[in-house]
Amino acid sequence: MSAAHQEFATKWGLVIDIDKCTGCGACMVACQTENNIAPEEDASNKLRTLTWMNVYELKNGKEFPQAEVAFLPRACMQCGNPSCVPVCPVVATDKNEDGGIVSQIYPRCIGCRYCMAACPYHSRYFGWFDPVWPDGMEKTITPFTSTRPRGVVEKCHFCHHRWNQAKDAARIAGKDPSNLPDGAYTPACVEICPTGAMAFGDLKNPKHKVYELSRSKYAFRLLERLNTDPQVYYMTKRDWVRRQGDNYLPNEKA
Amino acid sequence: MGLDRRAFIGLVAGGAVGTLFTPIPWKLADDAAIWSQNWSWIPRVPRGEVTYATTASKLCPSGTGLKVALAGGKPVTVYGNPEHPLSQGGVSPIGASEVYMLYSPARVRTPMRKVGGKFEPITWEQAQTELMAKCKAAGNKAACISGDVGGTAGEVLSAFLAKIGSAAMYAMPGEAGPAAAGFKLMGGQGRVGYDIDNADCVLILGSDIFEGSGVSVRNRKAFCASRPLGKDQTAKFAYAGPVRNHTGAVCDSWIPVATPHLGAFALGVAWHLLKAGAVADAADMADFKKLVEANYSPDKVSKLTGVSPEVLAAVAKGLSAAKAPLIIPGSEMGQGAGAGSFIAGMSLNLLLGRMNKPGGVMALPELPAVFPGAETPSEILARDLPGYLKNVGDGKTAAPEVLFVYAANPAYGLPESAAMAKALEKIPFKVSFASFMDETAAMCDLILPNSLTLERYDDVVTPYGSAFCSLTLVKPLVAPIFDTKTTADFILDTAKKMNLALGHDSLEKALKEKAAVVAKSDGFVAKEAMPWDVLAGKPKPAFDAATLWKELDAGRAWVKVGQVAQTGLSFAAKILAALKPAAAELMLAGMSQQRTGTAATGLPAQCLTAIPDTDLKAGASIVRLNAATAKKYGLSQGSGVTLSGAGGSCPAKAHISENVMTGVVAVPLGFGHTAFDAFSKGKGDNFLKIMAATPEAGTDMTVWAGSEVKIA
Amino acid sequence: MSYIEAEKTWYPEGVTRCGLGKFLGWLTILGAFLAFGAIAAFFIFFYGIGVTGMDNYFGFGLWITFDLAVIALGAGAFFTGLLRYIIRIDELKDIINLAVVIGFICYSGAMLILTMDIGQPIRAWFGYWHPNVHSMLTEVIFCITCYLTVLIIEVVPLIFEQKQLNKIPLLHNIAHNFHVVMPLFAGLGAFLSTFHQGSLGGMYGVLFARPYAFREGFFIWPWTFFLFVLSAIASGPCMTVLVCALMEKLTGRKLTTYRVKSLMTKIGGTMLLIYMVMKYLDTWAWITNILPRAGLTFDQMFYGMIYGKWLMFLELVVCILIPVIFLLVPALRRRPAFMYWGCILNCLGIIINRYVFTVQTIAFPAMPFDSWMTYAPNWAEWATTIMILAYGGIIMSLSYRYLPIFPQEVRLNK
Amino acid sequence: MEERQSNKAGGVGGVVLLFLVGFVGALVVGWWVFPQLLFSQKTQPIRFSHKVHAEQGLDCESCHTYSKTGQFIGLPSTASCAECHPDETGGTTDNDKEIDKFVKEYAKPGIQVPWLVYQYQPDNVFFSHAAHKGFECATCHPDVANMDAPPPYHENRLSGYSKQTMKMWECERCHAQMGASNACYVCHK
Repeated sequence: MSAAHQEFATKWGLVIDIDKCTGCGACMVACQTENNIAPEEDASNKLRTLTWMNVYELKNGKEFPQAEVAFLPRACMQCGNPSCVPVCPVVATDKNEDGGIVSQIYPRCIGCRYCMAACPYHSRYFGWFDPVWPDGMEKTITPFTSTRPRGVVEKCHFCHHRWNQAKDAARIAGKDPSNLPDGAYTPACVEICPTGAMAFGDLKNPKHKVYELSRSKYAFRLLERLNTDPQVYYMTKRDWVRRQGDNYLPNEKA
Repeated sequence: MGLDRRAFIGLVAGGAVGTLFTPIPWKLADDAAIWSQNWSWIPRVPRGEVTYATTASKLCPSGTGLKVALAGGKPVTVYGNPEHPLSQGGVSPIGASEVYMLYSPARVRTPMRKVGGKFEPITWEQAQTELMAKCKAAGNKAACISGDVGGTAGEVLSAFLAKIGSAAMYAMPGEAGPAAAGFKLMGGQGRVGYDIDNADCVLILGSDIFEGSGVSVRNRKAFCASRPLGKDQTAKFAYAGPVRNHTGAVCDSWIPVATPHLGAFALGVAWHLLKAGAVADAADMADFKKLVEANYSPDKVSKLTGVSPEVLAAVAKGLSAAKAPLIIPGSEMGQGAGAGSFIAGMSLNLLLGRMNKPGGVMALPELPAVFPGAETPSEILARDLPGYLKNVGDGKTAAPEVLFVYAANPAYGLPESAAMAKALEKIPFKVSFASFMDETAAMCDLILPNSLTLERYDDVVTPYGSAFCSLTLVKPLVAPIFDTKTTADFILDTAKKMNLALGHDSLEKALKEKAAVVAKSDGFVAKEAMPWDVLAGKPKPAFDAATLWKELDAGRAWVKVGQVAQTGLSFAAKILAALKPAAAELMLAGMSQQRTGTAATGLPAQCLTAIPDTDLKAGASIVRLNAATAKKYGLSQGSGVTLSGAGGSCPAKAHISENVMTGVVAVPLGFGHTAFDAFSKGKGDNFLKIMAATPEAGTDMTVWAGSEVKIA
Repeated sequence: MSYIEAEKTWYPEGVTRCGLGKFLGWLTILGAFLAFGAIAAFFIFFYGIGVTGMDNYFGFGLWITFDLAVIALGAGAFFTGLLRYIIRIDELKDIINLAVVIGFICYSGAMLILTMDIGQPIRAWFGYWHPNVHSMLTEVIFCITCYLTVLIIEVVPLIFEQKQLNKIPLLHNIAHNFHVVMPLFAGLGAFLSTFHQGSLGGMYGVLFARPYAFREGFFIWPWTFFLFVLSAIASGPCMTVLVCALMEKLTGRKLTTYRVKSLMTKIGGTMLLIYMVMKYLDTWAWITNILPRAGLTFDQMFYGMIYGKWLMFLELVVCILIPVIFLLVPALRRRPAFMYWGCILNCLGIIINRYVFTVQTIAFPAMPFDSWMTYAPNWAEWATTIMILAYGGIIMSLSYRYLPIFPQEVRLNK
Repeated sequence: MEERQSNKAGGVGGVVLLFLVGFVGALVVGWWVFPQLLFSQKTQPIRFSHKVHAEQGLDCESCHTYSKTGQFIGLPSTASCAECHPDETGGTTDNDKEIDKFVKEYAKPGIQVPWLVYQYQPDNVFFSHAAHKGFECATCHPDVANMDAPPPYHENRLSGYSKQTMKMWECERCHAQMGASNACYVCHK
């Protein structure tokens, strides 16, 4: 049913400290400008916007003044056992590259949206209409990510192009592109975050700080019980936040 | 018999079968699919070399240094400049909009003159001629409202006004205003900044320091540094305010206090500190002690603010126990707080002896001006713009003949918008230097569009809240997209033509001069050592004055950690004595968020998706109240509500949020634009217009934070 | 000879049909719906499927539900074919033609909807050229398209048996020879259908990150695979009977004997009984095993009225248990009211089943901090869906008027 | 009876004949006419002679350079061409005329030459020249070094790509042979 779980020499991972996120939305904006997501005049219908990176507001459900709030930035989890990949009928999405980033190839996608139905994180988005930039604003399109026509599914790819850039830089400098130092490759959202709530690196490389962070006792992942094995970790010292990272029966502990 | 039916069928069949043995069907199917990745109406990505250049954001008040990505020499997007002390790679959503805002549909594309209520494009020469004529006629009856008084461009305007003999230079309200006014009243010298990096216990009074106010990116980086990933935190943060906003969300504790009561709350804490024997070397120490003991005993304060005596005691205990406590006064919406409540907050810093100490409050010197006659930012900031305009409106003050509006949008960004608009109407000739067609520009007689950040020379000088002086260079990375000019250059040229030469004939030259001057004033370039490290005692790195311009051009910041020694700093006890905290059944709390841009930018196109549907939904503003408040007014999740105050009213939808204190309605600011473009127009309402601008008892400074509101 | 007379000569041997004018009027009504749907389809192809009511939470909606439903209800074709040609239940020859035509309509209709439903129709053929063998959808694409060809092959002789066409020796021979090899195609069809009916169910069962739909299974097939097959062959025959009865109502002529209908519904009922047993077991396993493992409770699977438990009760009890009784108790089945209601409930149950698996599956917020979303199809989806129904009506009407699909008609209307 | 027979026979013969006619006709159209319809032919804005430059001892990378970041910059800018060709030669040879054309129309007004690139990959492809440095340029590119005139450029009217744009299967085949990864994101963006 689900594709066999794969392991790679490199495992790019994102670690987000929820206790630091103020919910300013800079990561969302950085993601859109980096990856050529066209602006939308009415973006208040959140079921139609393209937000590869999306910030959710979490509440502890208590009344004032015991109430607390937390913000959870949600990228693509780049699952080790992706629920989206095995369902794609045309291999438009795959997890077959070292680093474990789940690819999404726009020119291959036929737009059946089966992957969207499969993903419990709502990380996948569909181009309901052709993208439109205000007259002249198309000059801000970056060379990093190709533009998408309507009718295909798109999602966060950990700014994969930045990895390619980092590898090329290493090649030209005569360094080993397959063993990049910590920080050589960082997605746009991580780079822009004003609170530095996000860390990025190779989860398998002890020289990268995410190695230790992802193993911290405060670290957890979203919906681990569904066996998707995400490569995105979250950190919090607040139990109520951690408990919202997965479903627990009333008698269970997070 | 010719071609009978069967023969024809044969021909067609043959053709059909034959076709299958040619590339036609297969190649066409393939190319059609390839065509679908290449639709002509979908923009292509640019080719050409990707390069990076540096500058600093002028749209974002937190003054972050930027790293601009260019493809084939054209800017495509911006990042934070990791080497810049106010950014360290971080940027706010508004700072991140610097590139695409170049192409905002709301940009003013050419100089325009209003004729019969309509704008018509004119040339810069025509515009200049008309402007000079009006200025000559007006003599010294000119005024200026500026959204950027800190920098050298601000100096140009100020100097120009001084030259024509007017002192009516006003700054758009923010946190800096009350701070400047309050600190002056306390007998302080210089402008205040907060060394969050070296504090270990921070009490934030209202101020949304991690979002809307001050050097919020720098503040967040400091906060981040106090919480090393995966390790124990090195500083405690407490937020006192009406809403658990972006700042409150990440602080260790939230103390619900209505904005008008923040002063009383501070003095309530002071009561405990005094009781514990705290003293400060201030002339009016005794009066202050008497005042606090008499009027701000725990029960009294608790009765007014609803903060329990235990909490007051605990806060005081925490502060006095800390090695480097710091109190940051302000308003939850980054404006509208009074100088009085600022003084009340500062009194705690005085009692704890936090002036000019690492991790305390820094009194920063003004940078030397390069335009003779220009006022210092503090002098301008201390003035009360809403008060002035209100008086103009009521005829108490004579309206100026000419008004210059620079990087500001007073018709939208001030409280009691109706009254302010009335005042602006009274001014016969209004000139806007807006880059975007904002509400004020729409009211003006002449629009002389300013080039945007990436198109012009400019600088960022010591933004409010920063614990150190700084100078960052803003330089053009792309030729002006439209027929715009750098306002400062235009003013310099105009002044010259009016024989009022200001000293330099271009801003670029002035900036070089500025660099030369500050280079002498004992600072350094933030590079291997950052200013907060130096504040903490790290040796100041060597500095070669000769290289400063090169360093600035490379995007680095010149910084200075020296403070102004305070002589005769007092509690301004007389003013505190006059404070009368207003009490209202229902109060407004503003949520000013950077993703909604600023009054002068409107909603940045790419930020719209970052605005949650709990702020704006289907064109309607969403206001937050907790269940208790909602119940009292018979409201429930999603129900329509009309908020009214100051003679105006705003429709909205209710959102139940327990992170708002009882008796408060939290409203998102930055919406309800009537100008700009499709990205800004017709989205929600501007709640500033229902905020009553009232004089603060004691200081007479206009206040509007936490103003009373009615639910109709 | 006037064209009115000429038209009469195209009727099947020895039957009477309503006047041409009346018939054309009827076609015009259906045509109107067809045209409206065509307009909607144009908008969809021109602007993209943003014109529908679907969104990022509901990537699947009315269209997919409709496809799954009609494909299930069209299962009468392959299943009756199987029984008629392979298992040799001879009586079914009297209704097999109808079953085949219905099957053809359902499958071709589903294909039309699918071309609108995918965002890049021009790339539809990637399904064959770049198939992902792990995807249940690939299996669906292959089987459905192949089976549609089989259906066409099964329909062709029907058309060639048309009185006038049959006079052409070539067509006559083709029709005849096809009949000889029909068992082969029946077998092939049965094989293909079983698999895609199953893989349609598999599509949902494999969604291991969607607790509402996820099911364990046997080898590579989740239980939903087998459940969908069973529910399809349980409802297919009943659908055939319902269509037949509807046509009798509309035309006022007897088309098949009650005996044949009764036999069909008995078969359907029997399958429904087997389905019931398995579906109840499956549901039990889901509640007691799969949900708790995901940290979820049965109650959390439902929300408000729109996704309420009543829907499940309606599907599992009213639309399975009751029809089983109606269709399998001979005394009841003998009564038309019970038989027809049994069929109606049976089909309704399968439609609900396909709906909840499509919509409720994705409406359920897997992330605890997320919330239930609701979905309502908009005009574009309704219009195109109704277009397919109209299309079916037209094909059915033409077939009834000109093709000899009801062998018993002449005798029954003497 | 007779007639019917013959008629039938002749008919059948006719059918077969015409079937063949149709069949062959289709083949001709498909293999000869169709390709000419599908591709339009374009010529370069400047008849740039790689041969002349190669003979001056320039190698590919002296004009087609890499940036410090490892990005392959590809086409030289008008400015860099103008370094060697700042002014009109006023010469009368074909080459001189061509140089003057460049100087007049592009170098002086500072306009980039709209070169037609035979090998441009789609926007959705990330091709790293740095990763392929080990190969001879001519392995993938037409060996223009000894061409005096650039070959004509054929554009697919439907897909808009150059006829010589390398197809995905070619990339994949070489990657397979070289033991390089064929994962999607190795080449797609």
